[in-house]
Amino acid sequence: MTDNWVRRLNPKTKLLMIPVFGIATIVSPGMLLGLFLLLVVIVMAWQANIIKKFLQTMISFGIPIAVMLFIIQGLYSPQNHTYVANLGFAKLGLEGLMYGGKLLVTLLVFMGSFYLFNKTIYSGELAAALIKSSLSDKGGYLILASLNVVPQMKRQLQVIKEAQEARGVQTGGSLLTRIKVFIPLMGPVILSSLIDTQERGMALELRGFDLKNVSKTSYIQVVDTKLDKLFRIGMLLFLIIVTAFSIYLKVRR
Amino acid sequence: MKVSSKDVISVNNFSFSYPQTKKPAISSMNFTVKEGEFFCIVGANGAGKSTLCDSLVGLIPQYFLGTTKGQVLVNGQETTKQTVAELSLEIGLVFQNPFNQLSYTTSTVAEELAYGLGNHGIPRSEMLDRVAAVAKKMRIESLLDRDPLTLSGGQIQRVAFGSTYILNPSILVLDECTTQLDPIGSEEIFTIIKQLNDEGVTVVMTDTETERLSMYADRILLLDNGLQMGVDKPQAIFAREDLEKLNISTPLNYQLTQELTKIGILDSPEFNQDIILEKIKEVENGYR
Amino acid sequence: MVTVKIENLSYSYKDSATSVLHDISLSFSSGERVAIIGQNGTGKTTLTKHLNGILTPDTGRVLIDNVNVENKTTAEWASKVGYVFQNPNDQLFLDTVKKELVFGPSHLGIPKKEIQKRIRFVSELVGMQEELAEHPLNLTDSEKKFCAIGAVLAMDPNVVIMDEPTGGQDKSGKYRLAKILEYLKTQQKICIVVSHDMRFVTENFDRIVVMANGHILLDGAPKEVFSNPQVLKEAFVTPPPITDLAQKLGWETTILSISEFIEELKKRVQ
Amino acid sequence: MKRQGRRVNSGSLISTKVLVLIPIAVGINLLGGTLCSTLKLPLFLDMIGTILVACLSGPWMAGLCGLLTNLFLSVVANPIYLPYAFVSFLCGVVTGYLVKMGLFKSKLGVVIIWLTCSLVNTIAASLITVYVYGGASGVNSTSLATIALLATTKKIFLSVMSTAMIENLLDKAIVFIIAYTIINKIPSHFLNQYSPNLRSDR
Repeated sequence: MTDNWVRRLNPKTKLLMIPVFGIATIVSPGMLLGLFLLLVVIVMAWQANIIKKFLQTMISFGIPIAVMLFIIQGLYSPQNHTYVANLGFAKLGLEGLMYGGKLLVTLLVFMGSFYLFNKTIYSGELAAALIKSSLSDKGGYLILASLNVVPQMKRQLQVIKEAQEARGVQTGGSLLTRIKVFIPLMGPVILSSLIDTQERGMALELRGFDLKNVSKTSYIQVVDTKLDKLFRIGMLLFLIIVTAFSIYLKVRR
Repeated sequence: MKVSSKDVISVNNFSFSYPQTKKPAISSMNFTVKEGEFFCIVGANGAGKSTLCDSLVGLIPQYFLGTTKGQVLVNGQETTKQTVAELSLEIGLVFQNPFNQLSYTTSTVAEELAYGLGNHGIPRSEMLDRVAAVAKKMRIESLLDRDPLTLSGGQIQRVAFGSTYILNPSILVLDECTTQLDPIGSEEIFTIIKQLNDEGVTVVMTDTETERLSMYADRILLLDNGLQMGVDKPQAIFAREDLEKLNISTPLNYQLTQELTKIGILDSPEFNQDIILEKIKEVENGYR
Repeated sequence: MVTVKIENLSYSYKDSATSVLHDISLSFSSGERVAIIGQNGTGKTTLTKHLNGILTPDTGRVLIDNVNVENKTTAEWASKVGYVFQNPNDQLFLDTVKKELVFGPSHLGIPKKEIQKRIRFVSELVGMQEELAEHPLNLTDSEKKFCAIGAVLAMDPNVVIMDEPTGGQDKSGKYRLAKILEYLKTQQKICIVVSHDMRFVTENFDRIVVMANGHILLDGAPKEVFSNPQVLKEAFVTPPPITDLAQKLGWETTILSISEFIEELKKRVQ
Repeated sequence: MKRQGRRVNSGSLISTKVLVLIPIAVGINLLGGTLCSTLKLPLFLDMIGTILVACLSGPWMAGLCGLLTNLFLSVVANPIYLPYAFVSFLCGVVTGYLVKMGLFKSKLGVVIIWLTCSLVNTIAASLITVYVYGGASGVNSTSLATIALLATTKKIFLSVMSTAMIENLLDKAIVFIIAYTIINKIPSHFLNQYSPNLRSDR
């Protein structure tokens, strides 16, 4: 992981960015503000050195949705009154297109800031930040454990697949045989994970997980700079201004 | 002598049965463990070794539902008077499967070691010192930045062990913690355990493999079918005639000693390999 | 009669560039009991997984009765090559021991009567006749292992592979395992076992293969193998304690058991 | 002196025993999905873990399990799954309450849970597909079916919902069959450590 200012931002700051940017896009009239916020996210992704992956994900996410929105909203939206083109089997409506466009931008802003958050934080850091902000450490456990448990379960599934094949269970063939094989594969995964669960719970208790009246500490240091606090206040102010301005525009109209 | 006369664990007429089973998993356990002792629990599979270990650290009856009778005292306090977490500062448990000892919330060995300390609210500066010290003791300094889930069995067992030991318990309970390791890996773990014991840590250990236990144990508790068959010095335990029936293999050292006494090379049972070696050499040279 | 031939087998895992097995050639014939020993991570399990096509070699080939293993799927080999995995929890998925034992043979289309006969025999061989109605998860770890072994033996394969069957076994467990190995020998099967238990290995196997870093360092009868302390050290294998003691005494003959030790000692002092 | 074993931490909202179950259940959900793609099944089957939690530790934990499954999917696979976290949450809660009513004990009860769960899932998911994604969340067989229906009916919500309904009924049927089979295979000594309202005594 390379070090840069985007990565160094406190996880909470980046987490707040998702709802603030998203909601601002939704409440603002038209899609101009949304496009601007999208640009901000793109610049940040560039600064964080993840621009290539970021664009790839956005495109592979955005294009199918854009196509679907174009067809569904552009051609079949009940709001359509002004038609810009006639494709023969259906007419392309301006209202639907505008609605689809706004939706697409909103989605891209949400997903983009979510992706940025997701790729520029270190998972342990998030938990530490959550623990510090006195948000339940149990919540932190659930998020991190869910992330960490899966790769190991995948490895186990692979071993079980081999073990069942060695017992003569065919894993290929017709749809029915493939559905039937689901139980010999999932059964051992589920049952043996459940057995492990018992010991894991014990291990957590033994390591003081459930202690009350203790303010927990963390090995990972999370920096919450003045700049972070400034950013967060700034974002909230921004959201309030955008909302107020949008309401004003609507009322005036 | 490292063993003091103080009882750190005393088990008084303790029984436990899991829900909906008629037969108790362990019944009428009565024994004490002395401070600094290397205490071993030996028994066949299903004899109740793990149940007993879980009882010593308070998991039974606090975590497992079931019915208990009698009491277990650790450092004079009944185990039910404290939570498992509080108790773990005095008595730690290492499992057979190290993968189940991990927290699954960390991405480096260092964080994993520090996890328990964090739960106990130990300040970060002290945390760093203790992580470094334990890593050195467990010989995992070079692994501190690795992801625990990518380690080998022996390495991960040492991490699991370290994450228990870092809470500084004065008593360690080890439940078959070397069964999944190769001979070199389990040798390493045994060396570490022995070192901790020499430094004054009380060790309670179970294993199906009697070979090594016989060399290290101060005393052995013999279990069969949930019943306590006796507590004694290894020499006395492995000389018992009912071992065969109880499904316990006699360590090679003891078999050899018996044979050597039979043919008159040893006058009395001797278990130290170096002394046996010396004696045989003497006899050999005498005949040359 | 059955033969297994491994010819110049090399293998490396997809996600790593370093190879796990280097140019391995071995052959086994009917009635052989072979133990593969070596440190964790030297490729013992990887090698055995080639014998029923779970893994396919990068170069070289494996022949069973002169048929290339790659020609059939692992599931098709199951009737011929039985494989007992290290962790029985990976293998068992039915709700009674009996169902586990029946599963394999009924999959092979064996008549009901014959299956009943096999189950009776196998359950006694693995010591599970009392537990047939039990749920496998209610068994102890050691019993689960025997259940998994029974499930494989019920298919009556000619080659039986077991990965670490000795781990966590008590005395009676090891005794039962030894009985099973003996039975397989009388049936002229090939039995290949990966194990860390040196005492068990010396007592119950005709042949030992020592592996280190994906190579075969030694291959021969227990006596030959354990007479090479230098090579064993290289493979991080410790000989049985009694062998070690005899070597420390400077005896030239390789000692594998207490009775051999006493006999040799008597010879020397006479 | 004789006393019943008890949990000292019974005062806390979620006991550790239940807590450690959730990540495992999330893993089971995801594995179901992964396995479907490796076995090339045209299904999701990503609710088995949620049902398990619904049986072992109640509706709210099941909801949480569903929520986390989608959160995780959106982190590692595709952010598209994020809004549907609400659907998974709802399904978990609904299933949990129906299990609590004792419906998981009989086959007929399981059928009722299956139908209810499919219906809840269809409505909630369709609402999200229509209002968040404007009709389709990407190009796949379901979306194409939606468009085909749309071309004839001209009604967006109806089209989205009918395709979702068919898809859900099939997927959830298989999910519940598997979950029912597997839960009936879990030995009683394990279940005894959790909740009692699971299955008829066997």
